Amino acid sequence: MAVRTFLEAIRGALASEMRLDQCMVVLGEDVGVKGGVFLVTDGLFAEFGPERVIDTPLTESMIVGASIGAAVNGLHPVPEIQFADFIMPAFNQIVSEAARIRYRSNGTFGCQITIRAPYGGGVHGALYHSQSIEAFFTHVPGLKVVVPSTPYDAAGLLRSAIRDPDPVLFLEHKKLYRSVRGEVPAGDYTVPLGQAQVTRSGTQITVIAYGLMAHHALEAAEAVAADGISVEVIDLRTLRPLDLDTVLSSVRRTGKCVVVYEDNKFGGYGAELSASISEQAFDFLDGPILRVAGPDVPAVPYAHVLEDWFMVDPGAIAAAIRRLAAY
Amino acid sequence: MAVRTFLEAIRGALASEMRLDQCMVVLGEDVGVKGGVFLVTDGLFAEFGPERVIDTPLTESMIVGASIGAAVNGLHPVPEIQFADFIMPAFNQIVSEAARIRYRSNGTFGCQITIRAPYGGGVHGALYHSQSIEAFFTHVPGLKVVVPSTPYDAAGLLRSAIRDPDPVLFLEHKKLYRSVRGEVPAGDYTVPLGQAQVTRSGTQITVIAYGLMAHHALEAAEAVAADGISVEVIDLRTLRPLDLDTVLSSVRRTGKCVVVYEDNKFGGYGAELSASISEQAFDFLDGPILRVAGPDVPAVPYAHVLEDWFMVDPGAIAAAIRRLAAY
Amino acid sequence: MAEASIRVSDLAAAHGLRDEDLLRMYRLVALARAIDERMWVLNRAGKAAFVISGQGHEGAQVGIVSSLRPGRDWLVPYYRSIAGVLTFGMTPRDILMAQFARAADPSSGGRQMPGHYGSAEHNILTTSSPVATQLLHAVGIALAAKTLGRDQVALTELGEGSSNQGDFHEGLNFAGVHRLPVVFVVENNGYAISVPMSLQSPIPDLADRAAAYGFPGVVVDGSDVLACYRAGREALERARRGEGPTLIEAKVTRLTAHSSDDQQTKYRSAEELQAERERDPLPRFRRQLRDAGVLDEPREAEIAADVKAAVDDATDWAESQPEPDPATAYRHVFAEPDPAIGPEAAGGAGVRAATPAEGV
Amino acid sequence: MAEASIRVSDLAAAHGLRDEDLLRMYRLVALARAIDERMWVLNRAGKAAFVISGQGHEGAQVGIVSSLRPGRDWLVPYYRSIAGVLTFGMTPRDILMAQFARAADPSSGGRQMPGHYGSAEHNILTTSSPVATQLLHAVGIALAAKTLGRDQVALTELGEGSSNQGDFHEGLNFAGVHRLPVVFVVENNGYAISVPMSLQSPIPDLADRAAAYGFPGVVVDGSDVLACYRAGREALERARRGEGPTLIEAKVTRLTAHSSDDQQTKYRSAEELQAERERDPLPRFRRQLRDAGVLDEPREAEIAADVKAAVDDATDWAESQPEPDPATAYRHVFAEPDPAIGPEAAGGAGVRAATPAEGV
Ligand SMILES: Cc1ncc(C[n+]2csc(CCOP(=O)(O)OP(=O)(O)O)c2C)c(N)n1
Ligand SMILES: Cc1ncc(C[n+]2csc(CCOP(=O)(O)OP(=O)(O)O)c2C)c(N)n1
Ligand SMILES: [Mg+2]
Ligand SMILES: [Mg+2]
Repeated sequence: MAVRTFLEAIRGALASEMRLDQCMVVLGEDVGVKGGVFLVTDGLFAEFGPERVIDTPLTESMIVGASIGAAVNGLHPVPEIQFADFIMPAFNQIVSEAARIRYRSNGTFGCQITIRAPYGGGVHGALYHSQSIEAFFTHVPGLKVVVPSTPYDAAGLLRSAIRDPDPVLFLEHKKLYRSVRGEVPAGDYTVPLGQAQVTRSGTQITVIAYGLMAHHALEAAEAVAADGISVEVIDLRTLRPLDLDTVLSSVRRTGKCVVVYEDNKFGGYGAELSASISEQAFDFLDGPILRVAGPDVPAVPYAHVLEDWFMVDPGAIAAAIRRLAAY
Repeated sequence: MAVRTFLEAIRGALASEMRLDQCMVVLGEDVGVKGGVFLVTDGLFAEFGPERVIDTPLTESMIVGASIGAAVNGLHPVPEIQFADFIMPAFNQIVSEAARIRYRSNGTFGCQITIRAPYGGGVHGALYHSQSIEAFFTHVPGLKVVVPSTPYDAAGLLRSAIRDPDPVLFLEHKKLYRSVRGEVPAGDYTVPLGQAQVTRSGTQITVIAYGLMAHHALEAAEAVAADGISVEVIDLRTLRPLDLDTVLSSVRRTGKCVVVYEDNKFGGYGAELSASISEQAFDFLDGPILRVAGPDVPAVPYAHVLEDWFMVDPGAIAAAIRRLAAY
Repeated sequence: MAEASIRVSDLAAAHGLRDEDLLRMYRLVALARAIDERMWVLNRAGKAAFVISGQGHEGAQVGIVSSLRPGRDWLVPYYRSIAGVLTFGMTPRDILMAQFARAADPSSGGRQMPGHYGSAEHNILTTSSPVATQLLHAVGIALAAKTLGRDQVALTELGEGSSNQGDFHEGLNFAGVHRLPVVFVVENNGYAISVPMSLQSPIPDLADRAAAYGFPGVVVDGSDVLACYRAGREALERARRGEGPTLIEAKVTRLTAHSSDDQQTKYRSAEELQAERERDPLPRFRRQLRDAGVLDEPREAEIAADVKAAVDDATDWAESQPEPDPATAYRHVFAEPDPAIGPEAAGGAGVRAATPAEGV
Repeated sequence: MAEASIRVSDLAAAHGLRDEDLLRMYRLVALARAIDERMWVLNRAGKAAFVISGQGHEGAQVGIVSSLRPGRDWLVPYYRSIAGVLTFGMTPRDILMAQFARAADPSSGGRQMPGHYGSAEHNILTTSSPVATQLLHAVGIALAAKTLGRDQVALTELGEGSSNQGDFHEGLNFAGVHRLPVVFVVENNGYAISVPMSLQSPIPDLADRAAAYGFPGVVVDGSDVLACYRAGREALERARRGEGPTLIEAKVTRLTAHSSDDQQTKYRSAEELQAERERDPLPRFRRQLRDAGVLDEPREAEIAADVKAAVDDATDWAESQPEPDPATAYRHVFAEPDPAIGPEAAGGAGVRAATPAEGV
């Protein structure tokens, strides 16, 4: 197995999928000749040409809206939103249209599109190039939301997403693109949607995370292991549908739980996790479900000192674990 | 004090505020000659003329975007989104712009607008005329979100919202417009933003709700009182900033809590309530925080039988209360 | 009407049609009108909670959609497209089932408000309420057709008010860049609910906006069915020749209130409403066909009877159909496992979504 | 330069200006260029993580914005508007403070990426990243001016790629309906990052889109500062006369990569890049002023020295300024209580937001 960066794994899966599936097209701003602003789609244009790798005008609503129509008529579009922050102009098309076509037509129409969007902070991107956007979309019935954290999962989940008959939002943390490497099989493997993974076993506290935070959670778990605290870490991988079974069975064992997310705390995705756990595992809880999340200011400020202030880091997670362990 | 419908109270507050504040303008689709599709703005055009009551083209992004600019240059715009469901095209302007102008300019610019939007189901409006949209916006730092449930609060909160120097989303449940009446003082009173109200005192279980559900919660509380269950009901009135003090002090007394919302359950506003309570009142809890909320399908279907299936009713709330009481 | 099939009047010949084609178009206009009127009757009788009408728009829709090829092209309608969807294959029963929100309603199984038509069987895309979104879907359908090398055109309809939405600009621009086989039909009835054209647009003819996207814009009198037919045919042929999109603006009249929730006398004068009646496409088409010798009194009566029977049948049948079962309300949020493939289908691995046009 | 104030060359006279005005414009173009080049130097030196440039756009911005009245009109800029905001009152220190993300950066206090300028003091609206949103803010500013009877014009700048966004259509349409005092300036540099005009628009001149909204569209050569000056002045005067909006398309060149994160050689040939250098407004303006006898070598050297001193000063000063204090990062999510009014202010009752232009 070859060692690949997170970015290379995604690029490889896009390419292999396009080879398999003649109906798959990639479209978005700068995805063609330039290969995307992060070079995720680099090489696709050369291999598949301008009909299947489309440099679109700067119009997110069109990118998604046309993808919906194209999907209805037989293509499998994989639109890229250049930064997740810029998905907002397409909100109506995603929420009112893509997510509802199947339900509103009583199952007679579907919409097989996978919207890729780089998200997340810690990359000096400031207010509009750092956002976590999952909370807006995980609330929407009819959408699937995937957030991989390893190269292996990224490629495997992306294939599943592209093949899924329903709209999937596929979020790629920008900071992972080049900083994370891992083994990626050459073959056409998939990782199923909707399955969380226990990435570290432990007995005293469950830490639930995804994306960049899945790495921070592991680091924090290592840090507190020195203090004799045994932490189980769950990487959700798919946020919707949520694999609540894996979550609950862990929390029922450990009795304590920390939910980690990078997004603003209030109303973030972790709120749902916490609410679901307390609803369904209350009797097993030996302490409050803590949330470690971003502060409630509009996204990440630019200046280094402010960015550091904003970002959840392993230290903050470790502190919460220690606090909860002492509970 | 005169008895007014919910709708009349809002209309009255708009009119009285326009008389007081020469800078206030109302704009939106059909708000002028027609007086709005629900007649909330009826009469304003006749009194204040086309410069202050503006029938706009059918363009929600423009309605909000131009309101932002107009606010920066001295107007106090009160845009109407005809149905909350149709706020999605304006999502970018609300979330990326209105909510952030102050933060991103380090406090040197502000944006005094109040976006009114009729929301909610049970009115035979189907998928696109029934939605609850608060979860999308309560997650956004920089926005205030208000959901009144009585004529008195509606008028008082609307005045506070319009006078607030920051953007406020003011959600009016369509079903309350004509079905709820109450006393409304003639004078220029306000109800402050950010304060919940205990609308019923009780000792055993706290039920937290807002909008139409605040009424259903009271009904459910009455119903279970017959069984000797003493329920405290909190009407949040403002969802953001959340009056967590009132919530926590009640739950710390009762030890049990039911959170009610009409929106889809997964990732809805009540998830944050539940998460905040379990974080900050865990030691006081004698049972799981239950949520009674809409099913996770894309909004309310049209056929009566399906609509009834979707909507949370007092019976469902009472059932949850009984279940929790027996816990 | 078998004997009509061989008749070719001058009027028909001038359009490359047979009389039978003209009569079919006439029947569709009359049928759409009759269904529409029936919906209002049901509304007043308390049997239909909500009606949204196509009265005044039928001529434009029938005229333009007549050149769309069933089973091949796509129609992406809006809520006034009753005549359009009838022309493209939906039946009076289909329309009435949507009106009564019955389980077997092919548009949505009673899930959507009436007026939100769709039929996978007929390549009529499911309609939503937020306006103008569908325009981008039509563009995407056309993109797929081009990419997959399929001989298909997408035709979409929307109101003039809706054409002010950003999606209009983004969609026409992209279609223009790639010269996609798509036809945009703006049915301009002068109002967006109560807001008149003067407050909606600074220019009188929205067709002029096509110039901003490098393709032709055509204004056509929507009360003139055959003028609409010509405009539609030309636009569709252009698209099929690979020459790209056309924007058709059909000037129509809205003969009813915006919907059953609206009171249009509040914002339109009695004189205006009276004058608008003159622009009704139905009597005009009838006169035209009579003058051309295509329609005579017996034939007209025959069609009227036929239409009435169809509407009666549709009403009775739809009303008698069962309501949706609440137990099904959880279904179709996501694709359901295809029993032929097995339960993994829902998980997503290895599944290809069946799309209605896959056979084309 | 006091003595220049009385000189009026033919070139100046032809524009109703004095030589001093021309020299001020020249200095602004040169200053913007010098600041811009400094930012790239800082970037290469590892002192500036991100640079987004206005090189090639300066002539259009200085030319057009010169007729905007400080303290009265509004400028609604975008990320390439360095020359524009300098022309409208911001200083080199302001620009460099944004570049270094310092606490005293008037644009955002170091919260935003460099290039997101704003100044409440100068009626320069705070810039965000999502493109084209600001166009609607300019429309709203103009609406307020009209409603409040204020003699103000709003001028906004955006890229040609951004003009394909839906907000463009919605904004121009509304401005056209109400003939608002707003000027839209599309700076067309031929690329949206890597996407060339041929894939962005089916028509070559975006100014032609103004016709869709009933007001004039003007194409102007953005490398010709005085042509831009004339176009800007005319549009602003039109707006002040109550005749409504104008769309100006300035054909400019992007002399740098899109930003410091971009490698433009990947999508632009060496020949193309070489040819574009010919369209640099700075040497062209310099030649023009020399030919007109407005600029001589000593004066040019004086301005060059003056510009260099200003850029050095701004760089040193900004670099030496303190970084933002993380303790302030929670501030300004909402308005803060005005100590003069008391703490209830935050609650909202009875408070009026102070807006920058309230005194106008
Ligand atoms: C995005 C959005 N905003 C508002 C509405 C509410 N609405 C429904 S129809 C309509 C007017 C549409 O006018 P027009 O496009 O001219 O079509 P017409 O009804 O006149 O045929 C409005 C405002 C909507 N459906 N979608
Ligand atoms: C809504 C949105 N989508 C994407 C981006 C990322 N982006 C920043 S600048 C840019 C290209 C802009 O091109 P153009 O409008 O021509 O301006 P130019 O940079 O050429 O001056 C893109 C795609 C963005 N800022 N906002
Ligand atoms: Mg209309
Ligand atoms: Mg450009």
